[in-house]
Amino acid sequence: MSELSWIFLSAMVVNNFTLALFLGLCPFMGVSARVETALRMGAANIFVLVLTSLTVSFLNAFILERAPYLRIISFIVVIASLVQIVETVIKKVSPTLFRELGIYLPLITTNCAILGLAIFQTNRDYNVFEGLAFALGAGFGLTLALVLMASIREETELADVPSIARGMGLVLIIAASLSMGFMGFAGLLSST
Amino acid sequence: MRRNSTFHSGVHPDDAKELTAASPIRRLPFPDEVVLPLQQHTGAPATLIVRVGDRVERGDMIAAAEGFISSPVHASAAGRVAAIGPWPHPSGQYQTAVRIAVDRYAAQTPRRRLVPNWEGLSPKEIVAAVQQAGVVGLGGAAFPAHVKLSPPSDQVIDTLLVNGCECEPYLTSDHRVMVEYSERVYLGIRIMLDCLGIRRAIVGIEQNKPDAIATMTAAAPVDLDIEVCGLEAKYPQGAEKMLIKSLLDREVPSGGLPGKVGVVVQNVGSVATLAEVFETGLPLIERIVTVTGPGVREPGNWIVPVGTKLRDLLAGSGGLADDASEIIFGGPMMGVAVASLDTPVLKGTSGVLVLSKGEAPPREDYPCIRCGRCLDACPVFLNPQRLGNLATSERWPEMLENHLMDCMLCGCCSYVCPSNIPLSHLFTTAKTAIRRRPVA
Amino acid sequence: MSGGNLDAGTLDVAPAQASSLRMVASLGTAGALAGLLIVVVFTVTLAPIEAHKAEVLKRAVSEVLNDPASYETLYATPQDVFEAPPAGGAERNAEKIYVGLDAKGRATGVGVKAAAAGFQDVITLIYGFDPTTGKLLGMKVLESKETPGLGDKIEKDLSFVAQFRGATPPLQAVKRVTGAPGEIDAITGATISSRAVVRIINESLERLRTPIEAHFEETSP
Amino acid sequence: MTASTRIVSASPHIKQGDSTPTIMWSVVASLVPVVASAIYFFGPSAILVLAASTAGALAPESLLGGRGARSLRDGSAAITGILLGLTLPPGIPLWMAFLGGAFGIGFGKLVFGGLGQNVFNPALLGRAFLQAAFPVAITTWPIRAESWWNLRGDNFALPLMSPSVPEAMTGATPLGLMKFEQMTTPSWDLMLGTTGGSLGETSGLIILICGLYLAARRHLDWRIPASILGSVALFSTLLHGLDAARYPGPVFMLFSGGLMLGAVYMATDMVTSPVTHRGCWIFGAGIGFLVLVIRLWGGLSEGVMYAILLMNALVPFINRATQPRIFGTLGVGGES
Amino acid sequence: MRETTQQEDFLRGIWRENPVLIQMLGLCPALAVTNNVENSLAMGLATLFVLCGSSLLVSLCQRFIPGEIRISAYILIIATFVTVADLSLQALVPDIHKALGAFIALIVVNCMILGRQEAFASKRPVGRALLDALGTGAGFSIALVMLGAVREVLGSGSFLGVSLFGPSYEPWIVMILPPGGFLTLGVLLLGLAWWQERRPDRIEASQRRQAGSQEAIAVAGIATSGRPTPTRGEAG
Amino acid sequence: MDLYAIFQSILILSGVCVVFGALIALAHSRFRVFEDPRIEAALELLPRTNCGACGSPGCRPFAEGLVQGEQQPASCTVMGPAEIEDVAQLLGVEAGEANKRVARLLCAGGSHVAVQDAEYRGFASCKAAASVAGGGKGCTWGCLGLADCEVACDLDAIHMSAALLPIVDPVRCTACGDCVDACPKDLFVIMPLEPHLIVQCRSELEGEEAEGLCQVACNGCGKCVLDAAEGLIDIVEGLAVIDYTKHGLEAPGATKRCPTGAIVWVENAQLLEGTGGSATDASQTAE
Ligand SMILES: Cc1cc2nc3c(=O)[nH]c(=O)nc-3n(C[C@H](O)[C@H](O)[C@H](O)COP(=O)(O)O)c2cc1C
Ligand SMILES: Cc1cc2nc3c(=O)[nH]c(=O)nc-3n(C[C@H](O)[C@H](O)[C@H](O)COP(=O)(O)O)c2cc1C
Ligand SMILES: Cc1cc2nc3c(=O)[nH]c(=O)nc-3n(C[C@H](O)[C@H](O)[C@H](O)COP(=O)(O)O)c2cc1C
Ligand SMILES: Cc1cc2nc3c(=O)[nH]c(=O)nc-3n(C[C@H](O)[C@H](O)[C@H](O)CO)c2cc1C
Ligand code: SF4
Ligand code: SF4
Ligand code: SF4
Ligand code: SF4
Ligand code: FES
Repeated sequence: MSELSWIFLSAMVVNNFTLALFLGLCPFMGVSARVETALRMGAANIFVLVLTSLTVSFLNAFILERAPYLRIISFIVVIASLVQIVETVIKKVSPTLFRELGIYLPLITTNCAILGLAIFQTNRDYNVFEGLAFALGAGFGLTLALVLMASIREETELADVPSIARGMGLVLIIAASLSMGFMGFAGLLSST
Repeated sequence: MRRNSTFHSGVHPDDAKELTAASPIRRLPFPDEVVLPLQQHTGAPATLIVRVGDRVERGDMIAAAEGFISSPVHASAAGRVAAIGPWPHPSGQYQTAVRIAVDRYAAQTPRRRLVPNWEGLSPKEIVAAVQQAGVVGLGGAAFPAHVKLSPPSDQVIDTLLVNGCECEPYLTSDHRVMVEYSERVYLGIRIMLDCLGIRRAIVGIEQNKPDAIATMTAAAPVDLDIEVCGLEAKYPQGAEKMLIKSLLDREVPSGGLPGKVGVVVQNVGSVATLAEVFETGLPLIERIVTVTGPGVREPGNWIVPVGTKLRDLLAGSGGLADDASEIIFGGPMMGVAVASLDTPVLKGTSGVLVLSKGEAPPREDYPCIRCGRCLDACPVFLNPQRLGNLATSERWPEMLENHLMDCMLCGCCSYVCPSNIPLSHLFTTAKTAIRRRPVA
Repeated sequence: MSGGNLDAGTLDVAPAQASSLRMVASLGTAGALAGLLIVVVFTVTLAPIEAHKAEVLKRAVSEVLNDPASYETLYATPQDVFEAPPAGGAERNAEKIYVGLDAKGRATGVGVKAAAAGFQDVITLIYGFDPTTGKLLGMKVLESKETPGLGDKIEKDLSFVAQFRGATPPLQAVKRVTGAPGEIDAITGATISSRAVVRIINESLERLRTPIEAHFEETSP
Repeated sequence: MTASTRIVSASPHIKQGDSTPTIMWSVVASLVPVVASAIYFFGPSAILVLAASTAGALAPESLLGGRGARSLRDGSAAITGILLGLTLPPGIPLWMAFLGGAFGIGFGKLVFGGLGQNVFNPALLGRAFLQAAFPVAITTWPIRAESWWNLRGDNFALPLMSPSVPEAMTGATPLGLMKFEQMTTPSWDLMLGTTGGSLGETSGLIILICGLYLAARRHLDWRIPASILGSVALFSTLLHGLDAARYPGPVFMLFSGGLMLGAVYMATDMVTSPVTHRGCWIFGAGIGFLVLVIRLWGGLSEGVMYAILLMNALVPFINRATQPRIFGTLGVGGES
Repeated sequence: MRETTQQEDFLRGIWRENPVLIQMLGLCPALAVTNNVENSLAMGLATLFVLCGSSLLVSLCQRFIPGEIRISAYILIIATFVTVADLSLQALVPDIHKALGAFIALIVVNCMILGRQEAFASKRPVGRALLDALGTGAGFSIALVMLGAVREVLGSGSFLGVSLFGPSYEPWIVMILPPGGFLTLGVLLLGLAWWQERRPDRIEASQRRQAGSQEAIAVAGIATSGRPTPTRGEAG
Repeated sequence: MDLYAIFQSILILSGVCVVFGALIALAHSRFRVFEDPRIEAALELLPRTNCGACGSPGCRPFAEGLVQGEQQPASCTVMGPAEIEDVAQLLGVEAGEANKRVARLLCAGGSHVAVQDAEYRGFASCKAAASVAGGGKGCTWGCLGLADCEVACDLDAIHMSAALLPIVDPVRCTACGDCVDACPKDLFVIMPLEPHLIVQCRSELEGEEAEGLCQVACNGCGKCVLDAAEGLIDIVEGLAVIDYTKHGLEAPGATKRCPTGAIVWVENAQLLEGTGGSATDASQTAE
């Protein structure tokens, strides 16, 4: 149990996927202009991460046992296909949601966070539950980072930001600051 | 009965009333010309009924009300209509006005009673008479008084609040009215209660006017349910929503009018004028104006004809001091600066304040430091900080989402802002822009 | 900004929808080809990769076991030690251990891999343990993400690493050495990482000490 | 009166006295006793470090701040520099102190557009940068010096070069002792400041008094220190009750480390704290909670800086979530 | 679509549409592995290899791939090359492979690669696609090496492992930690923006504008409140 | 080489691919949403400034309009002829006819000719100034010169002259109308670029009153009415008003006897040529 919570917290704050491991930066930069969208993107990410974790557990246990060299390719193909299916369904079911996340829905597939999760989970030999804790931690961590970034960006939109810093320069510096802030969590639950 | 004797938030500016608080109300000589804009009240402007060259007597109607929410304009002096055309208006825009060359030799008295005697009139007839007499609120908004006297049938009014707060610094016209004409105020209250068919009235007076509280308490008629209440001296105690909160602990719903909570609010000056109109039989053609501030030589409270030009009013007050820098119609918190000395006094002009250079030094502005003082000061609990930010980048729709329309432009936020950000001015600007081009 | 170039540039106006069969077939074919390519590369690279891995392991084992002549890989669970991966329920808990053998084939010590959370992330290390003397033979960090300049001293600070040779478990990381057995002087500025190393070894030994000692008594009377 | 001398301006035409520079400078003034105690305890090193960090803060502000010299006149950069200096250990090389100030102002303030627009506390961002860049130098604490005149470390290390501090000269802070060696420090030492630590954290009582003065002048929102100190006191009392051996009591928690300075001077930076009252309570409680989490379960012995920075990041969100209830919407509930 | 010259196809990716510095694509590897020059270079080359390989193949096979499964097919192709690169690096330079860790595998999901397939390779002849891939890959590598150089010099005091300042240099550890990655790229972008703003034509334009407004303010004698340039709704 | 391994890996991968290919195919056939790809393609070619000058709320709706045949490519005022042709070709439609329109300013009373009653002190924006005693300018209808229009113009087509009047660059102006919305004094009108008469004044004052506040005011003397074709110009509330429905009758002659130069014949840029007022010089120095 405490192992699970460590995995969860570690993935969420100590080794936050976005701010410490540099996974999933493209959507982090692209979809963090509005809190609304950031929340939705975060939710979508949590969903896909959990889906991925389950899929990977399954693939590792039943199919890739014999052919570990096929991991990368199988993971990505399966995840990409799953997301594409989900995407097609969403497009039909909720065109608004689809429009909101627009181009980034397919990008979740090609998001490092997803494949990164698959690979880390495999390398660390997580079982299904550990994998789930990991996926949830990673997902909530991503969402946290996205939402923080989005709320700060909305704030700076009203600020008198010097012209050279408008756009991604400022975003990256905010990310650096956030990342420094998250360093405060280093060593959490492992210092005794 | 009263749980609150004040409201939350607000500010405590120095009231600076000592300049004129003890000056009795006096009359100024008639000016050579009066200028009467057709728009002197909230609502539809009046329609012209005279032509250039016409001769008018004091009290003659020169523009008729245009519908129910409107009010006529009367000649405030006998003379000849010299011109009709655009003229500087306190709003800052030129507006159509009737210029009357005052007849030097005419007896400036009416020949007949123009307003009927109130006794024996039905509420409906009182309302009609009040409208015909052109009575509007003298507390600031210049809302036609007869409209408040005929509440819609679905509203049950139980209390008349008489607003004697005069919370704006410097101004003392209401104060003097209460001290000098308390009987007239009570007559006005009596007429209004009669018209509204209720019995209860509360007079709210800020505690910085103890003599007014004393006189009003002493003069209160015993046959009516009247209470005189001292209120904390705090700006904007006199704003009607705040007054209702303080006196009755009722909150006027956002976007609603006092009628929604069973209250009619009238300024003491309006009440006294109502009485005066019925007493003298003359429509509203004169008003009491406080001329004050470090920029005038002889501050005082004057009775002048409506339409007196600023130039004449200042001349009557000893002229401008050498270091006079800014002339304001109204008080320092909500009053509007005027540029032209030809601007006439309107029915709703309660005072003219002239600031000197020392009093209004140029101040440096700084970026908002998010100190939150404006939030603490705002009597209606808006977030002026955010609104201000949105206003500078002209994001009107978001301002509406942030309740811009609840802002009453009281100026408390600007008053406290250490960074000197003109918040309430930005909100005025935003409201104007939105009114001109409604956003979705 | 990002993704600007990714807009579905569908200039080729509306291709008639491909038949499902064709989609499945082309994906299947592509998959088969990809599989073929990968397996070929895999087979080619297998040997060097394996050799490298073995080399790394061998170096690590010889470092923590004082250069044994050879070593054999066994599988330990908290209950027992096996020659081959145990089947059934015990499988998941089995850990690989490396028994160092001297030239005569006698066991000189056992190398154990262990991992747990450090300051930043998981620290993986291997330590050598001599069941006969009950002392450690050495410790080497295999993988860690500790802060460069601070936490990474647990692998780079040789005097820290040297302390493990001959230390008697259970260990204790202290800031001021008093001379008690099992004391490890924690690195200043990396106290947490030092303690993590100590904790990892202690916990691992706690789990495996009994079966390992039992196994040693059996094999080397 | 000619046209050119008459002005027209928007209402209100009168203003309350306080202006942004007067607020800032009075905060600077209130820091004098704190700085004095730092100098008393740490000698010439304190003066040097404070001067270097302040110079570091002023340099980019005057070079890049724009708007003429106004950004210097408003006093905010001076506060940043002094406060940064107060969070640094006395023996830190001057070039690092300077760099921290420059980083804090440059990347914590100017990129956001200068005064009032920043999201993170510039002084703490500068310190966070130093801590991440030079973790050893910034956690090297001097033991008591022989005479007041001695430097407390290698202040004069060459730029970009490491300080050389003899091992014998370094000690530990009360928090470090508590966390890594389970040793507590007597409460009076903590309150009076006779312990090791960074320049401004050694005398909780003086800081508290200065804070009361500022709160009385309404230059800081008392809700923030109150909720920080309150939540730390509350949680640490609870935990201390649960396991007194593991969790130190509230007095130790309140007066050790940078908590006082952080709660009184840094969390209260109006620019980087919420504007609403409810927001301030949440913000403060969040800081208190995070401080305890980091101190008790985290890898570092002190967490005030990180707690404040992390809550700074949440401020836009808090502001949005705690909009006041609009007058006349009684019963309708708050605005989200 | 506007036609481009061959030279443009190649050069575009290196500078004008540099994937990292301008388009902000493929940021994860660009920040994660650039704590020294060696890793940056290895990552850049590995990516270049994958990009060229897959562009080639995609461009060759574009006619056979039905639109609906286009993405899956591209990913399959990319993943194949990545696996090849992964295995080869592991066999040839195991130390670097270890340093790059999972990020070799993560080349698969480098948005830049898929982006090039979608936007370019799938619509162009082989030669063109290859040129574009080379340019983009080179641009990517250059950006990575730039980042890696800054971070290694400041963070370790060395370049390609060669110590620059001697042993008493105090490394800025933050530069090789995650915040350093964000920071370096951020500063790089600020510098780029500054440089672009200083280009003569822009200076003139902005001066002209400013002169106008400033004069307006000066002449009217307006004492207060400069206003910020309004941001219209969707900044960023 | 291990044949078994090869076989196995091919099997696994092609199996995975087939299964998911089938799933995708299924999803597509069940859930597909049709969207005309030409919309996306046309949008690609549009400038995406979302200026709204075409009458659509933005470029995407314009693209949809194009595809549905409700819009003509030339309605976009931002694209050049070549680009318009591209769009027309893509969609296989006529380019349509562009009708260049620009914003014109109805005030020439810069700070050099108009009287300022009082100094405005406050937020530097015309909208804000307009609410404070009309900005302190003598003429209540005139331009306040605080550049709201300049800020509003996304296309950088406006800059303020030294006399604090906005100068519109007719080349850059796309007639988007942002400046019309921005000006609190309603001084901008959008009209065709073709040469014509403009009365650069909105003051309703007459005679000396008007001229007292601004040297280039229209004082309502009526001379232009006589000089122009019958019925083209009329004096309404002290102001000459041109009936633009009679465009054909316009001629430069009408400006000949105007005593203040309030009426001008404009051929291209306004305030640069034949204004009669010295705004000419001002704008040239600002160029
Ligand atoms: C901020 C603010 C302050 C006000 N202060 C006063 C005041 O001091 N005295 C007053 O009679 N009316 C004041 N008013 C106007 C009242 O809200 C209300 O309109 C008036 O009392 C109604 O009376 P009337 O119609 O007779 O003018 C104020 C309004 C606002 C918005
Ligand atoms: C940026 C940074 C990185 C750190 N990395 C480590 C680390 O890798 N391992 C570790 O044990 N402590 C690390 N620390 C923790 C501190 O150095 C901590 O104060 C130290 O472990 C306390 O030990 P001391 O009392 O021996 O100095 C780090 C601190 C900072 C600020
Ligand atoms: C306001 C303030 C905030 C501080 N915040 C931190 C912090 O978040 N982390 C930290 O390590 N030190 C911080 N310090 C300095 C610490 O007090 C010092 O590091 C701590 O007492 C000793 O911890 P260490 O031995 O682990 O470095 C701060 C100092 C002040 C004055
Ligand atoms: C009560 C108070 C506390 C302040 N605390 C800080 C601080 O901790 N750090 C800082 O950089 N500036 C501080 N300032 C100064 C100023 O707000 C700061 O420079 C802004 O963050 C810059 O935009 C403080 C100002 C006040 C009034
Ligand atoms: S002006 Fe509006 S926002 Fe400001 S305090 Fe008054 S009501 Fe609140
Ligand atoms: S009072 Fe002024 S400085 Fe303070 S938050 Fe409000 S707008 Fe900002
Ligand atoms: S804002 Fe006015 S000047 Fe600028 S392009 Fe639009 S219409 Fe033309
Ligand atoms: S034309 Fe209108 S918006 Fe432009 S400067 Fe003049 S008054 Fe301002
Ligand atoms: S490279 Fe794009 S998400 Fe990581």
